[in-house]
Amino acid sequence: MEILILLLALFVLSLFLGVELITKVPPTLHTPLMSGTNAVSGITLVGALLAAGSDGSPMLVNVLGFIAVTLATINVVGGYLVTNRMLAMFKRK
Amino acid sequence: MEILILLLALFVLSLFLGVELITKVPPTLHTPLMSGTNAVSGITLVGALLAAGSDGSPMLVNVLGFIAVTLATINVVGGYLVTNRMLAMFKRK
Amino acid sequence: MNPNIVNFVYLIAGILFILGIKGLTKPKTAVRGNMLSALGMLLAVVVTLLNINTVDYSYIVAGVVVGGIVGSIMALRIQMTSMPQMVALLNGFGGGASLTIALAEYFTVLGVAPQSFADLVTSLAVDSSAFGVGVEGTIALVAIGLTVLIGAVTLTGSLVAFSKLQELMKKSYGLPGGPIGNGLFLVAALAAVVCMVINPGNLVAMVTIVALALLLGLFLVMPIGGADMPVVIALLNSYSGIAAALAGFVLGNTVLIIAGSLVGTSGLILTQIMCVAMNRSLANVLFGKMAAGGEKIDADEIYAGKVTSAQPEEVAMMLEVAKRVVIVPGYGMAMAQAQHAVRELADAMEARGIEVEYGIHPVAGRMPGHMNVLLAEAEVPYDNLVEMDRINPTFEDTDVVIVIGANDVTNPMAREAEGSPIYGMPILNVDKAKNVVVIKRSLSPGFAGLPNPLFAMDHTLMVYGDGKKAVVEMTTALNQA
Amino acid sequence: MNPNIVNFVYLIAGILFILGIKGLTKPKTAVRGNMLSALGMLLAVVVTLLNINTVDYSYIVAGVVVGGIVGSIMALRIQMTSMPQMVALLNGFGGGASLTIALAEYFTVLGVAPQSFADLVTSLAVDSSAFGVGVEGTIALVAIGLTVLIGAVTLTGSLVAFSKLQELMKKSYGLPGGPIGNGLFLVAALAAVVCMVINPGNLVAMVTIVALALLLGLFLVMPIGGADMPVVIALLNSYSGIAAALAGFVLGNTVLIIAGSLVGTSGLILTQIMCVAMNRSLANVLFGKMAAGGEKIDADEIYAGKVTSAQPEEVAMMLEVAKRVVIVPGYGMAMAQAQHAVRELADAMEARGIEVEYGIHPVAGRMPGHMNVLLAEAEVPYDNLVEMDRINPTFEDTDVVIVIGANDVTNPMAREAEGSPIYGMPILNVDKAKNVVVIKRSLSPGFAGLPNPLFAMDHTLMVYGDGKKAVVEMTTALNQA
Ligand SMILES: NC(=O)c1ccc[n+]([C@@H]2O[C@H](COP(=O)([O-])OP(=O)(O)OC[C@H]3O[C@@H](n4cnc5c(N)ncnc54)[C@H](OP(=O)(O)O)[C@@H]3O)[C@@H](O)[C@H]2O)c1
Ligand SMILES: NC(=O)c1ccc[n+]([C@@H]2O[C@H](COP(=O)([O-])OP(=O)(O)OC[C@H]3O[C@@H](n4cnc5c(N)ncnc54)[C@H](OP(=O)(O)O)[C@@H]3O)[C@@H](O)[C@H]2O)c1
Repeated sequence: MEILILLLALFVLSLFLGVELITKVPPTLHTPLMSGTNAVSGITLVGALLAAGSDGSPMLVNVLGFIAVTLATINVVGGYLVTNRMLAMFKRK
Repeated sequence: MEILILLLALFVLSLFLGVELITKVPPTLHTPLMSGTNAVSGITLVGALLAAGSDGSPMLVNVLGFIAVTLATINVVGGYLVTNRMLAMFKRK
Repeated sequence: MNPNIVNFVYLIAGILFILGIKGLTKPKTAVRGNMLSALGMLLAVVVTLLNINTVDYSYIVAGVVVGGIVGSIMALRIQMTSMPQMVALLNGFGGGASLTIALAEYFTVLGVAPQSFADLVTSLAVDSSAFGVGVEGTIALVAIGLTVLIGAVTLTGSLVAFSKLQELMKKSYGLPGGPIGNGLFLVAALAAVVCMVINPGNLVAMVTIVALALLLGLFLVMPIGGADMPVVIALLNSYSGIAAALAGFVLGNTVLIIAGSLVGTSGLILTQIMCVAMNRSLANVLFGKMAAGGEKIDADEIYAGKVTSAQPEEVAMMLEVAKRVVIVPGYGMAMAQAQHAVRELADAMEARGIEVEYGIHPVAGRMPGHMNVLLAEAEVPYDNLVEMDRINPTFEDTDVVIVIGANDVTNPMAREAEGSPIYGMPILNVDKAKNVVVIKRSLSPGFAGLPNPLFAMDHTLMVYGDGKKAVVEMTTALNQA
Repeated sequence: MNPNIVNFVYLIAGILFILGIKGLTKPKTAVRGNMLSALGMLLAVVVTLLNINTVDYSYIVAGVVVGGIVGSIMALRIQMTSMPQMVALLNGFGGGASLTIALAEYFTVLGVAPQSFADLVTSLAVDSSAFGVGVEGTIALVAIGLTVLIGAVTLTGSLVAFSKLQELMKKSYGLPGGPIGNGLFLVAALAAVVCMVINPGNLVAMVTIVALALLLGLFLVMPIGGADMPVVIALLNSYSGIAAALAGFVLGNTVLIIAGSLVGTSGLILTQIMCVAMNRSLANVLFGKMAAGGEKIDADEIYAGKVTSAQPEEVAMMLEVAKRVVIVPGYGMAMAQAQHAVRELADAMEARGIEVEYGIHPVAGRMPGHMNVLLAEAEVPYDNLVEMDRINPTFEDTDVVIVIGANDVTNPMAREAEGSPIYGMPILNVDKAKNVVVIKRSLSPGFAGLPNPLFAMDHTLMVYGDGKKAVVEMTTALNQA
């Protein structure tokens, strides 16, 4: 339960930090921000890997895991690449 | 040890949040910021109370606790009051 | 691997995500920020892989390879004008991942899985304490249920948003009863979550949650108009962040909490920015249709006999003598893919010593920052892109404003017509300029479905035609002058 | 009381501290922010008191009453001009509190305490595992040792800073050997910490830590010049924050970690802001004397025969015909307590239709924001206080600049004289104005000890005298005109 309080504290602080940081992002970069945070939300890939790699579970679990890994990887790879493409355009000048 | 990682995470996030917030404070308010954070650092009062109120410890502990409570209270009360005095002046206009 | 090291690396990954977003606060540091964020993801993935004790990596490898290839192709092939669709699609995949992960977790703990469709309507006999005893077990089950719910809604909702933006789906369908119908659907899905928590072996409950949530995603988003999709996407993105943070609570994982909260706040803040820029409440975007006030205003009455049209060549003559020109792009520039042509026109003007700036409305186009990305693609320096609040005071000293494919964001009714559905939305005051040139294909309205009195003003010239073609003709004429 | 509730309330307190600092980012919300922060402190204290299981509250009550009375009197009596001293003193008390808390904790766990001075040189026979077994015990002991060290240094260091600012201590004394001597002292203190950790009953080690740390605080701060005290105070404040955060780690207490980190970053950022504004490195402030370049410049050579002085009445005549006047206050305004007089002069000018603004240098006075607080006390609206970067471009259009008690922050050598010790420090370019009036008591230098070529310029008039008196005379003359 003490851990729960700490996790809660971490959550609250992350929210505060999120607000401070995101409000500083200029409108020019709002589209890359959207695709970039979209890629970050692909952190669920971590959970997907655990599911796809679990031994001794019913096959269904591994199949679901495979689907999850595929979708999450698309999200992550696609998100970072497309964000990078956009941002590189901003950098040229 | 898992707790230690969580505390570390909390510490790091607080530092990030601190940087974001403090850099947003305008120069006009730097003096109140200094006295205000000074008051916040009086949070050690919490530790002082525990020391002053510990039963069955050597008398010396209670005496040290008394000194600690006194000093921390000066820090807290003085800090918040003087900050309030300064800020009230800014508010008038 | 030592779990402390794993946790520590996760924390580092979380810090890299923070640094990544910090980088996005300035165009100069943005690319590096994105890379730091990607590095954080890589770290998290690698340490997870090292930490898995499995004999069979085939599913993982297959998933990563397929996902990596599909993701790269999508990212490298997509046109900049289709960015809103791309984000919607990726978001949907993210939702799908959450959904399947939660399901996999569910069956892993159950230890058994249905062998045939018949099994789905039975209740598996399982040890209900498998998920943990007492409060802990309940929390774990609730988290699984909610993740399935949010994931499924995000999946289908994003796919609908994608179809609307890609113009695959044009009509709007909704549940009869609108918000109330949706509310009942949601309540039913939550009831199924409760059943599942009480009896975890109850497969029927789980199947019901999935089915209802998938349908709910469809019904929630289908009635919403295409131009409001960005708001929906930002909101769904925010949900997926919150879902990740929730999962972080269950697993006691720092990086999930940090990443999830960042994504969650980002989505909410973008949603709010868009709503403020449109002067509408979030509830109005999600459930309301645009107010019916539009019908009262008769387009013919506004336009009849007052609209002056011109050829690109005439506009070029006007530009020749101008000192300062502001270009105001909108959704039509994206549709016409005219960003490069616009840049060339600006170059031609600058070569003649004309001062050129771009006036960017916060919700021009179909997602926040949409115009900026397109113009950046055309290599317009971002210093020339001026935000609404800064460009508005300069219109009075502007000789010509070229409005290309923008409509609602220049509509003076937002300023003046109190009953109008867009009344109160801050706009670009292009009508204050000495001359206004509007490039669009017709007099048909923009997203808000309203006529635009700007088009009928004395100092406004309409240039009818596809945005790209018209701009190219202007440039040619100007260069020959 | 349920420890979960206690921890939860501590978290709420931490959030209130965050909201408090967030409030300080805008003058309008600052008062409320400070109150939220104070509320957080109250919550933390109350929940701690409720959670203490003690029969004897007398020490607590006594401490709170004495501390509360002393603190209130100090806060309500102090003059705004003495704010730097006040902060230094409060900071010292904070350090003293940390020191005594760590000592109390130490003796509590030992369970025995020395009964006489003779005991201090003995080693108490104690169970060395009292502080915890293995790594945990070591961490706890190290934390105690470091807190004692940092607390004691903060205590004496802040008291020295106070004495210097209050001008009780004017000379600078240091350890022979300067930084190296201090370094040796620090190493010795750390060695004592190690001894204490190895044998916790070793009272000699503890006494040594306390003694060395107290001396170190003295020796570290005594050599530093009075005007550099704000940097020292900010740094010491930052230390006390870090110490609190460290304590939070040991106790697993969220509010200590959050509050400590906020204070720590605040101190460091203010330190950095000051150093940047003075164009000096932190190391230079702490260990360096001002570069010796000052000697090369002969004050007489600069001033001889070129300084024009004037009476307040003559200045008033000049002001009568001015359109725009900028007032540049410095440390001398604080010394002369002239802020109200300055405000009245500005009122008199504004009554005549003259545009008046204040140019505020980031390190004018003796602490960051010093001038702002003084002028706010005199009810100058904060919109009239203009920061350096914004006021500098306006000097060319300014008819008269009134420099009152400022010196270094207007010294053109910082811009032009490459060898000068203040070369590179950004300054207020008052010399670009059409006329400059400097009010000070003599030609003696400011903190940096340098002559100021501004005083010898053709368009500069020196008004010798106490700041307040001179300004009052100007106002009187202007009102009679
Ligand atoms: N950006 C966001 O984040 C966001 C989010 C939510 C909602 N929205 C909404 O989206 C709207 C954006 O305003 P807007 O002014 O950019 O767009 P708009 O009001 O939707 O108008 C776009 C105009 O472009 C013209 N057009 C379309 N294709 C064209 C082509 N190939 N060549 C030339 N013109 C073409 C259309 O007129 P013709 O058919 O006559 O050519 C149309 O009137 C606002 O109502 C806003 O509230 C934006
Ligand atoms: N603000 C901060 O945070 C901070 C921090 C660290 C260091 N510092 C340093 O402090 C200095 C601040 O510059 P500054 O221009 O404000 O002050 P300054 O350079 O120290 O000059 C103050 C001037 O005020 C005059 N003065 C003193 N008492 C007076 C009175 N009663 N009436 C009229 N004049 C009086 C003095 O000249 P007379 O004796 O001739 O009257 C003196 O030259 C800078 O060197 C800065 O680097 C500031």
